[in-house]
Amino acid sequence: MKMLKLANLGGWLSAINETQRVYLPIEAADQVNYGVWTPDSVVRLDALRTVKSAKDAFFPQVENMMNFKTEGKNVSVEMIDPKVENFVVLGVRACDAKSFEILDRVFLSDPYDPFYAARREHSTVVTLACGRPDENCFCVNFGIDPADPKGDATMWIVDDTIYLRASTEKGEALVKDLEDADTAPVEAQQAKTREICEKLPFGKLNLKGFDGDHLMEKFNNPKWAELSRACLGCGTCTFVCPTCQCYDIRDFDTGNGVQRYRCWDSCMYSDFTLMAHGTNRPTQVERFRQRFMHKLVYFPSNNEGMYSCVGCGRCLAKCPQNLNIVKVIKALGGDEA
Amino acid sequence: MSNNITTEDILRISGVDTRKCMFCGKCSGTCPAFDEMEYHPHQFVYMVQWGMIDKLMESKSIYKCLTCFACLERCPRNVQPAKLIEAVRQAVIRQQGMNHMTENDIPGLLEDKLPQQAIVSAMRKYKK
Amino acid sequence: MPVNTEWKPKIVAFCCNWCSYAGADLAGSSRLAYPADVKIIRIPCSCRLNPLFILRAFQRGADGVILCGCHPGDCHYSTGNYYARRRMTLLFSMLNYLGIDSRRTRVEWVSAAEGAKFAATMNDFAKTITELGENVKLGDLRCKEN
Amino acid sequence: MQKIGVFVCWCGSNIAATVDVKAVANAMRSEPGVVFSTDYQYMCSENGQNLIKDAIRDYKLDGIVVCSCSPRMHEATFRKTAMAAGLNPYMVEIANIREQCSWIHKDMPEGTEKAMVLARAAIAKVKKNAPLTAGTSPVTKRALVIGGGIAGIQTALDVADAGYEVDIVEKSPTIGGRMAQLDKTFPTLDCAACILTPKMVEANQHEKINLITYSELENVSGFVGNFTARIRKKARHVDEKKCTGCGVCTEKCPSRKGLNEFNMGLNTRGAIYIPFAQAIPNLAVIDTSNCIHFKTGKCGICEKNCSAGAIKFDQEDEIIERKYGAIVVATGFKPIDASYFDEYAYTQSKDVVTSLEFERLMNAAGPSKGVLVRPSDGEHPHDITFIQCVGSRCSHDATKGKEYCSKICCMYTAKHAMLVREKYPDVNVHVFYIDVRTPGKNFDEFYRRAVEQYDVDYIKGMVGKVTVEGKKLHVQGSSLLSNDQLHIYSDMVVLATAIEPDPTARSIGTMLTASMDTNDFFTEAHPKLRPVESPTAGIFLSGVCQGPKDIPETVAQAGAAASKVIGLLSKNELVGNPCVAHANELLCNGCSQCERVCPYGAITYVEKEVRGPEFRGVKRVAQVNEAVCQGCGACTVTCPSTAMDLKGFSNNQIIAEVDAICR
Amino acid sequence: MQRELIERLNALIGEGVGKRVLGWKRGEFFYDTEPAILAADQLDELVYDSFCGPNLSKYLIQEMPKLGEGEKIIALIKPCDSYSFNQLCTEHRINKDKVYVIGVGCKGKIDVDKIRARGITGITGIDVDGDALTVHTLYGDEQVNRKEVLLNKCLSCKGKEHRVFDEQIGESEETSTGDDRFDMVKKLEAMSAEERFAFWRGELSKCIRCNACRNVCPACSCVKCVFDNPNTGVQNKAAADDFEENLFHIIRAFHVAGRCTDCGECSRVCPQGIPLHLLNRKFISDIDELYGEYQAGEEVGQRHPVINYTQGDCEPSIVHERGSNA
Repeated sequence: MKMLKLANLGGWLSAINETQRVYLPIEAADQVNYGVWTPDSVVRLDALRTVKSAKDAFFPQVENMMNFKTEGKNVSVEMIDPKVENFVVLGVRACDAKSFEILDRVFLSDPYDPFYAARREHSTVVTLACGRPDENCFCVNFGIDPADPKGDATMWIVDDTIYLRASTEKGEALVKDLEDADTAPVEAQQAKTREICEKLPFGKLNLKGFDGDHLMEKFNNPKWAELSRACLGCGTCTFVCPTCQCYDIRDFDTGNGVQRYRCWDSCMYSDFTLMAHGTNRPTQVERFRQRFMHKLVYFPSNNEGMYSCVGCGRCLAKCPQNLNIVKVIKALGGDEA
Repeated sequence: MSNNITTEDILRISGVDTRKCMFCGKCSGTCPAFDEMEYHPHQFVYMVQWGMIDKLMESKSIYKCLTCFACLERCPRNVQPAKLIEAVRQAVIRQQGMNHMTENDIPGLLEDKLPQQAIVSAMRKYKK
Repeated sequence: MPVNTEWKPKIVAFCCNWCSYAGADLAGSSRLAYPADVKIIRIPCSCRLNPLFILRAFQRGADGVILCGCHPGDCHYSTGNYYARRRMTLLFSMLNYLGIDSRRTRVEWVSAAEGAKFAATMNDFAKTITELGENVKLGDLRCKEN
Repeated sequence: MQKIGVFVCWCGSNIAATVDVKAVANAMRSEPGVVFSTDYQYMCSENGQNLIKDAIRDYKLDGIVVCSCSPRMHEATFRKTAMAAGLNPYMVEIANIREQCSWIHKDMPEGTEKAMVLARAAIAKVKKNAPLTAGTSPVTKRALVIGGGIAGIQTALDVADAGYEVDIVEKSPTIGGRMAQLDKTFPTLDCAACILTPKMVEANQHEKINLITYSELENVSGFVGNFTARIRKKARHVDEKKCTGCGVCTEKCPSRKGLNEFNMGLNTRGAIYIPFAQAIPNLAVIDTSNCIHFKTGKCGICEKNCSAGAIKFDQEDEIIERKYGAIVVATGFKPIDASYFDEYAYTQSKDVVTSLEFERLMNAAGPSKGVLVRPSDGEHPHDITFIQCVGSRCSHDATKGKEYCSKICCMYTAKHAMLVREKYPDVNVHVFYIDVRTPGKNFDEFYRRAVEQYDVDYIKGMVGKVTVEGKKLHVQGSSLLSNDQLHIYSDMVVLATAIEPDPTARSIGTMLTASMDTNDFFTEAHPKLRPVESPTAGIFLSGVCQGPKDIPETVAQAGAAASKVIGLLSKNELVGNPCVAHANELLCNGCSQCERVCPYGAITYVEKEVRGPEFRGVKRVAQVNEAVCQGCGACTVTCPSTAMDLKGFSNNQIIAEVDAICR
Repeated sequence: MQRELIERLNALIGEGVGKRVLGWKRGEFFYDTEPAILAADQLDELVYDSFCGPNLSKYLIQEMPKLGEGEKIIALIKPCDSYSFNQLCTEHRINKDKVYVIGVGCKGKIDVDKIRARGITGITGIDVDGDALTVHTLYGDEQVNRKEVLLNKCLSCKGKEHRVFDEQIGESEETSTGDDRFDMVKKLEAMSAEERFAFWRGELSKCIRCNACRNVCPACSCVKCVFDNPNTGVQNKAAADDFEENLFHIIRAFHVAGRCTDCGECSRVCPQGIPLHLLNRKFISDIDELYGEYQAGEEVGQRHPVINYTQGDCEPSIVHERGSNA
């Protein structure tokens, strides 16, 4: 275990920054999001949740994939090589850290995504343990320990001190020059956090029946209509979600060519996977169902029971009309399955 | 007496747009104090417009206006001559020492039939 | 393609068919010069100008956008330019609010008889835009690449 | 991929001197979609046009761009060329490289570069063009005239003389309108009845004119050439076929409470009445609000006395629904209500009258049989004061007056003054005026006659107030020229009240979707060039409904409106402009915003079953009447969902031009 | 008041006024209310309290086609929501004949995020006693003054008057702070152009194009938004660069100009806390200043200023004269 005074964080970041960019929670215009560190950045490691999740570091909202150039009637194609330099993602909470595993299953299995893979390969993930879970937190349901998140290195902030533990070589490289430390304060904090976790309102959700075996049962449940009634069809839940990974590939005509890029898409949108014949999810009921069926049924049934929800609680906090996955689990879950 | 009071000053104080006047004379036709006045309401309008402010300021007409607002009410173009007259009066009062009436004048003016209210309002109107 | 290193402004002029486009034609037949940076798009009436078209022009690299229509009261369609006037006032004010120089947008009423006014307006607008320089605040970088 | 042809014109040296036309043609050849590009000295010449036609056929072009002079010059020419070669004429775009390029630039490289940009913009646009076909619609050969005053009568006569059927809808029981109420007319002083009555009779007897009196327009639908009007013919309670107009019933009627409208309420009439002796149609009508039979069920004296058996107490309103090709608005005017002017004591003294009341007092058929007497006591007046501009030129308060000049008051006041002085030389006549406005043939001469020959006392100034003092009216006014305040004790005061559009005009304007100004006068399609047409196609304006005017002007405008109607009705079908707005029903929100900005009333809303990939069901959608739409595009920008687009100048066409220019 | 409301609703349904009620239902937490359409047997789920912030009027659009001939839905409408209701009636998106409006009293609604912003997290319950709020958290209880944590929209409350209702239940209270609602607009206008540009870049660059502002907006009721329509040339699912962020918000504000009732929902729902209402308020303040004061939704059938004109309107050059470009 290593340690660093919170006051010296800037110095440490500055040192890392000499060789690689650091991506961490930064406050800008009153909101905390992941951003690239500069000496002027307002670092907010204390923020429990960033608005958007840490997935941006590997899967940004918009990214260019190829360019077409037109010169008169001639068209040339230019592929974009996903060259990525080493970088650090720092301050990742346990839930977001877990989301990388889920995203890996999607992007690193066949067909392999070179853009995502390049970023994963060149990244070092430094996680941050939670000391003060929120009422909306329910990561514990998915086997996540917020007091001991996985990563190349893990941080605990206790009072004015950051404690660090490296778990991989990459992590070790970052912390090796720091001072050694006693593990007692960290253990004390962990105990406290785990105690709170026991008391979390959503700490013990009944996920029984959310699996491939009950797929049609869940799919045909009449409660979807009621559950989705207030849904505005906005993309807030999907865009703040650390595990949502759907994207659309679009062309932008620059006037002298075309840029083909991908951008996040949301299954809540009426034009999600829209095809020439129209859409097979014509109303918000189907779209709403799609999102939660994917997280709780389709994904686990294809991934050995791994849910594609990490319980970060962002959708609970951010849904304009207070709809969320917990309400779905409670309505459809448990004994009824 | 050089007052340096300009047309613009009077227009600003009064908020009147003299260009709206079409010189129909209805204000003077309706004025109950017409015979008392050297310059009549419609003359105020064009005299202000043409910068003849000094003459108006020197004239007793400004004290003869009853401020009954008949001209203002009847004017078809909403020119509001009464406000111009009031503005000229204001311009005079604003000159130091130019009060038309002082406290000392009052006892001599007192009459049994004169309501107290009239004296108070006269003070307001003729003195700063 | 010849590469022109010297920056020249791009100006889009939307002209209503009945007054201002004819005014532009008259400027032409009177041989009244104005910069070639001004390119005219004919629309039936000033009220046809959708704010989207203006933003589109800026996106694609325009440095100034001007709308010309019949004088208020003379609209071929009686009321079109009155609506255009309100829409443009509000749009320009919004752009200004966002910190975009409102001098990059303009509305002028030019009748079919005002060829000289058309040319003078375009000369003045082009001069203003040249002084303001390249539009960087409202452009789309993707359109400037290549 | 489309096949576009580009044709670059030299226009002799007009273009070629500052634009390298060959370079433009060459550059365009490599533009995507362009399969043919060439240049020629005079593209508009026969050889040039043949070149275009051949290329369209040889290369199977589905769009062409002509880089030449202004489209205002030759767009029509090249459209015809395209059509002759079998290409839809709306698949032609013009790049204006003469007026907007070669003529204003001196530098060849600069002119050439700009010409290329303009050509590319035209190519970009033409790629988004769609073939358009102008719609046609049939024309119903019948006109409707709303209002049976002199304006309506004259329009109807002129249209009918050209051989078309005309219906006149008149809300009162007789035609004739305001002019019938006048005594004499300025500046000739001929008797109004003498010149109007023959016209009324002619209208009545014309085989092509159908009078629908005592009737009101209830609803109008349709569009130019194809209007349908619903007219409510109110029950007269008199059988029109039987009534001979003998007038016996009107004399016998025991009710005398109804105010005589024709005499401006200065006297009363029976509950059954004929408005005036020369009324057309000459039929009695029962005013049910004053009829004893209708109030109590008793009486029936008229019925007993009618030898023709024409009284029909149980008659009901009749609805007439008919189709018209054109509609003429001739709704006329009324004097404003003088009771707003308490300073003139109109409501306090019967001897303060309006000019129209005075007109009746002077008329031989009026309440005093043409003898000028004071309404209050029937005595002969010795002194009369006229006050001009009562409620005209007044911007003080919209409820009180009108900002405009009513135009006719100066002249009729001079007429009244003159007539009084001629008939009763002992009467003193004063006229208070702000300005005397007499622009018109023989008008000023007329006014001067009143002053010089008849010795009318014209006073420049306005009356401030009128008070009743005993039997006299104390008129207090200013005389600006003498800088005096005058006090005149008159026996009568006559108010030249402003005129305003008839109160029914607003609702008729709404029915017709014809635009009106803030004063409720109908607006013309163009103030100078189309003064007798409403912006709404097929609606024409006649008389004071469009703005204050005197009788000769009214008659002239009535004739002008008639000629426009005849021009329209003479066509068998109307060919529309295909560049019209079109609503995409799938995208339409039904919000009605476009309807509000359409200057022509071309947009209506219907509940309609709509079937699309994302929506199925009944919804409210906009529909554009292509025969009425003029293609301004106001609706397209109002529409937030882009459901409304304009053919020929669509969003995508304009965006394509923008993109090409800014590239 | 909630009990009174439920009793009245039961009575109304009993009388056959309508079968279903548009209101709010309780979620997982005290503060967590969800817009809901409840049938007679679900009325015990109905909640009406200090957390019922969402504007419900837009939900009525989708209910219209579901109603049969003569059938009505009962809707709970707060005073401020009644403006949106009227505006939607004006635009024929709602048919008043098909809605039985209960004007529910409102004394201001609480913004739970404002409580969180005070560092009070782990909120598990809130007790309301007048203006005193006791917030229960995983980490102990906290006291908060209700007035200090009202939704921003309540701070520029339009007053306690319902602009439309069939009946009213409950008392209302005006919660406006009395500050000019255009203060921030004026502050921005007074900045230099560069400062304004920096401010808006900072704000709009946070936009994740989730469309929450648009989808919640009662004025943004298009069947298909231009930004979702592949034929408009502006369709996009994410803002690929600064321009597209600007474009979306400028056009959105323009499309609702004259129709926006200033209900504040856009800013309430923005997950990134972008003060979107400042764009709409700019248009409102310009309209008020240039074309006369106008409040959308005050009456049904109003012709809003952007689809209206007067011959004497100011010229667009007023923008150059008035606004600073420096």
